[in-house]
Amino acid sequence: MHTLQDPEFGNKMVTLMAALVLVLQIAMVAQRWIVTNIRLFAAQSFLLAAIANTIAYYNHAPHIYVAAVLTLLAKGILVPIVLERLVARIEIRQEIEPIVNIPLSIVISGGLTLVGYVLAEPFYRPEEAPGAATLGHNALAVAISLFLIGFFMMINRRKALTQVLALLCLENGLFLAAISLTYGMPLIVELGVLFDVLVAVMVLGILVYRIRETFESMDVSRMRRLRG
Amino acid sequence: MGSPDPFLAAALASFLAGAVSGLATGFGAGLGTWKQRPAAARIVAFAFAVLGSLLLFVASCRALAHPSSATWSLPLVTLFPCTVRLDPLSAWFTLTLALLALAVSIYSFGYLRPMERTRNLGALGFFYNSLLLGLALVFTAANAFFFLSAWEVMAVSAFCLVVFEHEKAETRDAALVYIVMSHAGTVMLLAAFLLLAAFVGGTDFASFHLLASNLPPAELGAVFLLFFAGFGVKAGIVPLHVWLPDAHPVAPSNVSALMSGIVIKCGIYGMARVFFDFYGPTPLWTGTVVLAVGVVTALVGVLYALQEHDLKRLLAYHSIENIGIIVMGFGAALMFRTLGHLNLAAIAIVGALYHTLNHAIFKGLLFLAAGSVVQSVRTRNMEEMGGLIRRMPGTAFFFLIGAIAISGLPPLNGFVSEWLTYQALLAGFGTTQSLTRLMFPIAGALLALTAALAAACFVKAFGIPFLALPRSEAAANAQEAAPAMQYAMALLATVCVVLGLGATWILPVFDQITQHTVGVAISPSLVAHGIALQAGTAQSGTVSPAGIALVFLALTGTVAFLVRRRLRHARVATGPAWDCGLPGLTSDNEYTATAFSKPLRLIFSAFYRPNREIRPEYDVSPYYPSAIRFESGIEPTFEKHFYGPLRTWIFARARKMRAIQAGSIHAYLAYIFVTLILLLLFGVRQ
Amino acid sequence: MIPVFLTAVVQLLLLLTVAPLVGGLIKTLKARMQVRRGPGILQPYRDLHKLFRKGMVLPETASWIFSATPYVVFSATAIAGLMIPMISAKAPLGLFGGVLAVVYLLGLGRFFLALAGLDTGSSFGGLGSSREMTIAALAEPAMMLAVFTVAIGANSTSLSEIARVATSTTWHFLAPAQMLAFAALFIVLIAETGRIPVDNPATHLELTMIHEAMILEYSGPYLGLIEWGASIKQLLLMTLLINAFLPFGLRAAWSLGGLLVSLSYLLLKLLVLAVTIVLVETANAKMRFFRVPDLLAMAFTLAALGLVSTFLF
Amino acid sequence: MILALLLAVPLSACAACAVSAVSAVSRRRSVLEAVNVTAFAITFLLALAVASQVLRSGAISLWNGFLYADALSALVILLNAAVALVCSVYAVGYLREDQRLGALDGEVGSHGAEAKLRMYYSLTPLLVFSMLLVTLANNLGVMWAAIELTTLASVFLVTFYGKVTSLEAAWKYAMIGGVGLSMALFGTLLTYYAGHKFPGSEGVAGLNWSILVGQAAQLDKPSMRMAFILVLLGYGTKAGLAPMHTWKPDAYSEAPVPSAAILSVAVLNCAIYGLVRFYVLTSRCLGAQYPGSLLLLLGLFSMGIAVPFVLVQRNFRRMLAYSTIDQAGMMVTALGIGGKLAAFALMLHMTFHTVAKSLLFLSAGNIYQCFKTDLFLKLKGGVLKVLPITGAAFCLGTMAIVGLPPFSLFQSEFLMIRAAFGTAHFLVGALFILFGLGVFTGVTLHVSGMLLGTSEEPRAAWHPWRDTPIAILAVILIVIGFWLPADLLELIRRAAEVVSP
Repeated sequence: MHTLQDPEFGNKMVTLMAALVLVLQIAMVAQRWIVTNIRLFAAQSFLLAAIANTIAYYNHAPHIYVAAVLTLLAKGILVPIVLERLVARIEIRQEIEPIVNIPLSIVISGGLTLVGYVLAEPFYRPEEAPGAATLGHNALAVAISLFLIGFFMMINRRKALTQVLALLCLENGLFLAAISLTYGMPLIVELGVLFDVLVAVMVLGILVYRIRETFESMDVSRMRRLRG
Repeated sequence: MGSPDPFLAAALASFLAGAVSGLATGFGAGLGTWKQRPAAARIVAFAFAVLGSLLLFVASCRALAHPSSATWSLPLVTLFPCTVRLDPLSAWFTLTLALLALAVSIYSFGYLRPMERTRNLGALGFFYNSLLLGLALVFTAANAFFFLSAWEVMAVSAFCLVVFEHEKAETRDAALVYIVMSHAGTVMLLAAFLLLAAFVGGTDFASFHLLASNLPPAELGAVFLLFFAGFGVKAGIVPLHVWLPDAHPVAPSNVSALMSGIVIKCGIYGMARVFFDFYGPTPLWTGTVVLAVGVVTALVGVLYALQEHDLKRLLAYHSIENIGIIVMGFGAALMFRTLGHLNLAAIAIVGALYHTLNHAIFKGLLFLAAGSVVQSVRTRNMEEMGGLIRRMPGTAFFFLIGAIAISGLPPLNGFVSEWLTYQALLAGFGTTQSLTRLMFPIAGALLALTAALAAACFVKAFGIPFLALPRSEAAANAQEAAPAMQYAMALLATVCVVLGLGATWILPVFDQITQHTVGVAISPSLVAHGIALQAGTAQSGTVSPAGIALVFLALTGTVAFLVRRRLRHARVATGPAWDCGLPGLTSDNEYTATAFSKPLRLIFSAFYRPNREIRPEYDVSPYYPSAIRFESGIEPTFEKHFYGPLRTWIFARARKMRAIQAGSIHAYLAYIFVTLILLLLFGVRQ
Repeated sequence: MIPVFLTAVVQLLLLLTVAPLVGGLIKTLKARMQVRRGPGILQPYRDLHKLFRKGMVLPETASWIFSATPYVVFSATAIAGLMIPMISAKAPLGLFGGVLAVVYLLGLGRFFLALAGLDTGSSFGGLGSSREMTIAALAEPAMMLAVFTVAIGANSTSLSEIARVATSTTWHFLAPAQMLAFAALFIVLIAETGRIPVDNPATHLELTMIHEAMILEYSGPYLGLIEWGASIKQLLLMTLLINAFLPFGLRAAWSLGGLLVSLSYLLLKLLVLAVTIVLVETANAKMRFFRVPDLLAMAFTLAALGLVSTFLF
Repeated sequence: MILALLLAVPLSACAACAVSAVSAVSRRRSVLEAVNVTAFAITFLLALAVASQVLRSGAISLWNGFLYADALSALVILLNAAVALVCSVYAVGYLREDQRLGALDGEVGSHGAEAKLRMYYSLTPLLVFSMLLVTLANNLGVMWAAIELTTLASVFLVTFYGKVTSLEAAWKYAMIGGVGLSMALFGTLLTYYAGHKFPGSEGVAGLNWSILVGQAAQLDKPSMRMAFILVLLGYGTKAGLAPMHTWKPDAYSEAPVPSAAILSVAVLNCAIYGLVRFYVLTSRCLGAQYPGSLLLLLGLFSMGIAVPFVLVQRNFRRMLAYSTIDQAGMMVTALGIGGKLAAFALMLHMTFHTVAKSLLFLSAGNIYQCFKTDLFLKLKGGVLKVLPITGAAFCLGTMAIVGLPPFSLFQSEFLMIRAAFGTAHFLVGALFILFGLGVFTGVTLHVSGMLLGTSEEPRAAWHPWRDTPIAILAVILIVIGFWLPADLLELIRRAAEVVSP
């Protein structure tokens, strides 16, 4: 039982899960089917919630539980459902064709992970008390990588919906950074952020729907009327 | 902080009132009321202009009589001081402005009458008055911010006046080139002033006095060149002159007179202010550059004028020439001051400034006369005029006076200022042992060439439109200009004569200016025996326009008397011209302007690159052309080889740049992504 | 010591009387050199006399400019003549103007003459004016540069001063600068006075004439005035040339005694110069109009060399 | 208390208009219009009150520092409230004209005209509310949320006409805005991390600007470095700094003109406001050099990028957008130059730009509705003849925006360049001037082509709803060129002191 109390163990757990999150992200880069993508995203959100819980448990920061639960509900359940509905509604069948082909995309994602570690490096100060900082260092690297890879996915996706999805992954990166660096932001801010994310998803959903209606396709790379 | 000069204040107020009234009447016309009494706009606005000019005249005379450098600030802008100062240099230019503005405003009463039902003269009155206001403030502003504000007010209202007849595409294009180049000049000035301010610490002109020479060499050169170029654009020095011959002619003629007479003088004022007030002795190269630019400007201007057959364009090109002569004076003065010959510097400055006034007067006169011609013949092309001396004797006479003056022929004012410049250049040879001394006589010789070419050009400009037989229907029944217009021209013509004959009595005015700038009062050594000008010392040469005029009248009188007496017994008949016995002289026999300038076109063909094209048109047989089109022109070197390519290059680049915004959201996101990663990598880890 | 007014009158009379003489002299010498008898030295006087006795015809196309021109030309030239030292280094109207004034007064006359040429409306007049102004414009810089070379030597533009310096220093005309300037000024003289090879005063062939073309429409006294003016111009330019460069026998001030001596000196020198001109005229054919610029360019170069040579010597 | 009111008024207006669907009476257009105009009028008055209170008694705060208004916020609030009021008045005339022309029954995704009007009249107050929240929120996180809210509220204003192009514009706006804001969020988060270890900074207060600024010196340096870059790019996207500017021309040229005006002026002010707040933190933590150079980089780049697009622009509303990018670049450059003078110039410029640019957009709207096109090719000039007042106003606005005296922006730019040279930023000053010249050239060419010349259109009549705001703005523009109310000037000075005391 005492192993569960050992922060070292928790640290390992968090790092492991963070790594898993990263893997999931890269898997999304590699994945061709939208629906699968959405599910991967859901899984990623679950893992994030888990990370949040672990940190809350080990650092006795109760308010992170709230954040965790909210994330679970919002990103893990609500958003995926909405998105799948949307997919069903505007029956997308064909698979994603990214702009950069998949092997190269994966390589690039690897490179971005590296960048993430490079950027997180100055935050690693072992001389300070272990805990947040060290924990932060590792998770922060992952978070930055998530952020960058998400960004890259947005550039790399042609379909409006997949761009939305990529944006959400990017937000996940932020969430990871938040909880791992600072045990989450102040609750009010958390709420605001979550609310914004939800609204954003709805707004974008509506836009996607209308784009679909208007253009008979969701291929945003075809929207090139406004120039100069 | 001195007390405001009441007359100056009143003058400014009057211009302001004129502008406001113009605005009111203009809006009235714009909104449809006032249509029934259109004369109101014209009379009110220009009455204020006349009043303002008179007040300004008084103010400048007082300032020249009792010089003071007291500044007083207008409560105009909250954030900045708007200080005004009427020191002798400013006063000299406001005097110029006042004289010209007075005549032109009087002229406008007659000139605008025909167009008062078809055009919104309220707007014209507004911009006209704001132009005068801007000019007055440019000449009197005493700190950088206010100067630049006034400068732009002047430039923009000039633009609005030039573009007044904006239905014509020609007008619009000319005005656009003007405003863009003018603004380019302004930003150069802005940079120069602020650089100077950064080193000196203040923006007051008083705080700049003679301090600009303390800048480190690089900055000194940069600031000097920025000032020279910035003011040069406005003054129209080559190669920054290209806007001038397009913009001046397309404006209404009264505006053209102001533009060529005084607006370009803002550049001259700026140069005088900067070169001799802000800067102390400068490196020799500065003077050399200015002198060389002056020579080139004068020559290029007159050479283009010679091939111009559009009367107003021709005059515009002559403005460039005269600006060149003035700038030569400045260049020589800069060099003399550096070499330590302050008297010579003073003479050169006096020559240049005197020529500034003279040119304003006779160029204004010429433009006004040209305006009345154009108004009654409805074309600017000389080839369609001719014989006007009979239909419009007054205008012809005044134009002749102007032509003699601008050709620098004695005894009128143009001769005086050119004589002073000659003397300065001539004496310059002795100022140094280095090779640079050769510049002075060469410059003098080229000045002589310029003057001679100008004379040739004005033989054409007077002879072709006014003499011999009318070349077109319109010319045949042209109407003499309205009285108001003739009064204005008479006024300016009189001033030409006075400035010529009375030069010796006017020169002392410059003492204060030279005292303030180069530190010597020159006029005592410029006047010999009261009636003669002398160049510095008693031996160095004298001239007396008044004396010449006197003897000339006496001699002519006697000769005329004798000849008349002879002719009383003899028979004087008028008959058809003999013309080597060829009967039936018609206007087709006459020498055209093109023909007149042909020899010089051929002699200077290396410069003109004349192009000619003969295109026969056949209808039936290839042996008998039904018509032959002949085209001949000269190549606009600067436009074709510099400005044109520059423009095309810039716009081509800009079009290429549009590819950045090609509509692909992925590209847009990629920009941000790359920026992010680069900034993070280079920004965070340092 | 004689008052300025008197000297002015004297010099004016001299100008009026000597000028036609020089013209006649050149004509006759030329004729002799071409083995003709020639009209005789006094012919110009006879011409003037006749012209002033005759009536005249004014072309109906002409305006008042046409009638004003003769007076302007005559007076302007005469005044210019009063500004050059003729028989005394002290020019009567020296105060009223120096060499610049002389040049510009001649310019004034030319200006009106050209206008008169255009005024008649005949194509010959226009042709004449155009060519006259062109040549004058090209001659001007050369003339100025030559004059500058002299003036710089004297450090003055007042002809009296120049002459005074010239007389005070002996043999100074042997200086290369002076010689080159002299050559330049001589060419200018040829061009300005409308002599072969630039212009042919004797011809009325429209292709070649310049000066004559402008005054084609004049007759009677007006023609007389213009011709007289022209000969005065020729005289004063020649006098300028010789007194600026070879000021032998030029008295510093006016005095009755010196008057005759210096007058004879003047006439002598004029004779020499006239002979030179005649030689040039007979040795050369008239140039094509568009060759004239080459000649004047040469004059300009000579004058410039003169200036440069002031460095060397 | 007044701060709460300030937020409450537009929010309630939004709610009122949103729910007005249910009640048949309030469906009527006039009701919506009335609600909006009155709401914004009250907002403006409240803003005035806030400003005066700040002037009298320094910074005020509410709900233990959750809402916080110092001079800077007060200034921005005042400007934005004014813009909102003017635009709401103009919108009445504009939308009525649209309805008359049948522009509202769009082809695609068509709601009826009523639905569209209701959408407009309920989203605009929401937008204004979020902008006020941005400037009132003391907590940087809340400020972020509010800025995100401005985006969300304005997306559907961009798709207002439901045209294909407007949809495209909206998508780009949403996507780029979303990315930008997530960067900003990351930055905010790092800022929190940089300060969260201090006592008393636990919980909400940990992100309160007023607290952070006090202990800025001890903030964690590496994280502040990274944070500033992220925030700069994030809020820079909102402000439309190059290379994040790409959404701007699209959005501005597609949104209905009043909203475009609000986006281009008020939202820009908010973004600059955000940047200023973070700049203060960062410069106190890392010294002014680091954030300054970054700001100069982006600012000059934005000014430079605007030049070619203005030069060869074909559409006058897009031209205005690029001019806004140019102006944003100027303000950021001024911020980057640093020092009292530059800060003062920045605040002045913000004020002046607010007036000039809204005038330009509104009169551009008139021209657009009269000539039914926004392409230079299609309208071949003659605006001055057809719409004398609007044309004159547009001319004034143009002169002001390109920085011609005697108009006010010349004064602020003069100060900026002076500050640049005074702090030995010679290259910066030179480029500033050069780009200014480029923009001047382009704008002058296009605008004079538009205004001058002749047109066969008949002279348009006077539309009180649309022309009065324009006339008022024109008068204000001319007046502030010469005279600023002492209080406003004082407010601007104080705001500048917030940046560099």
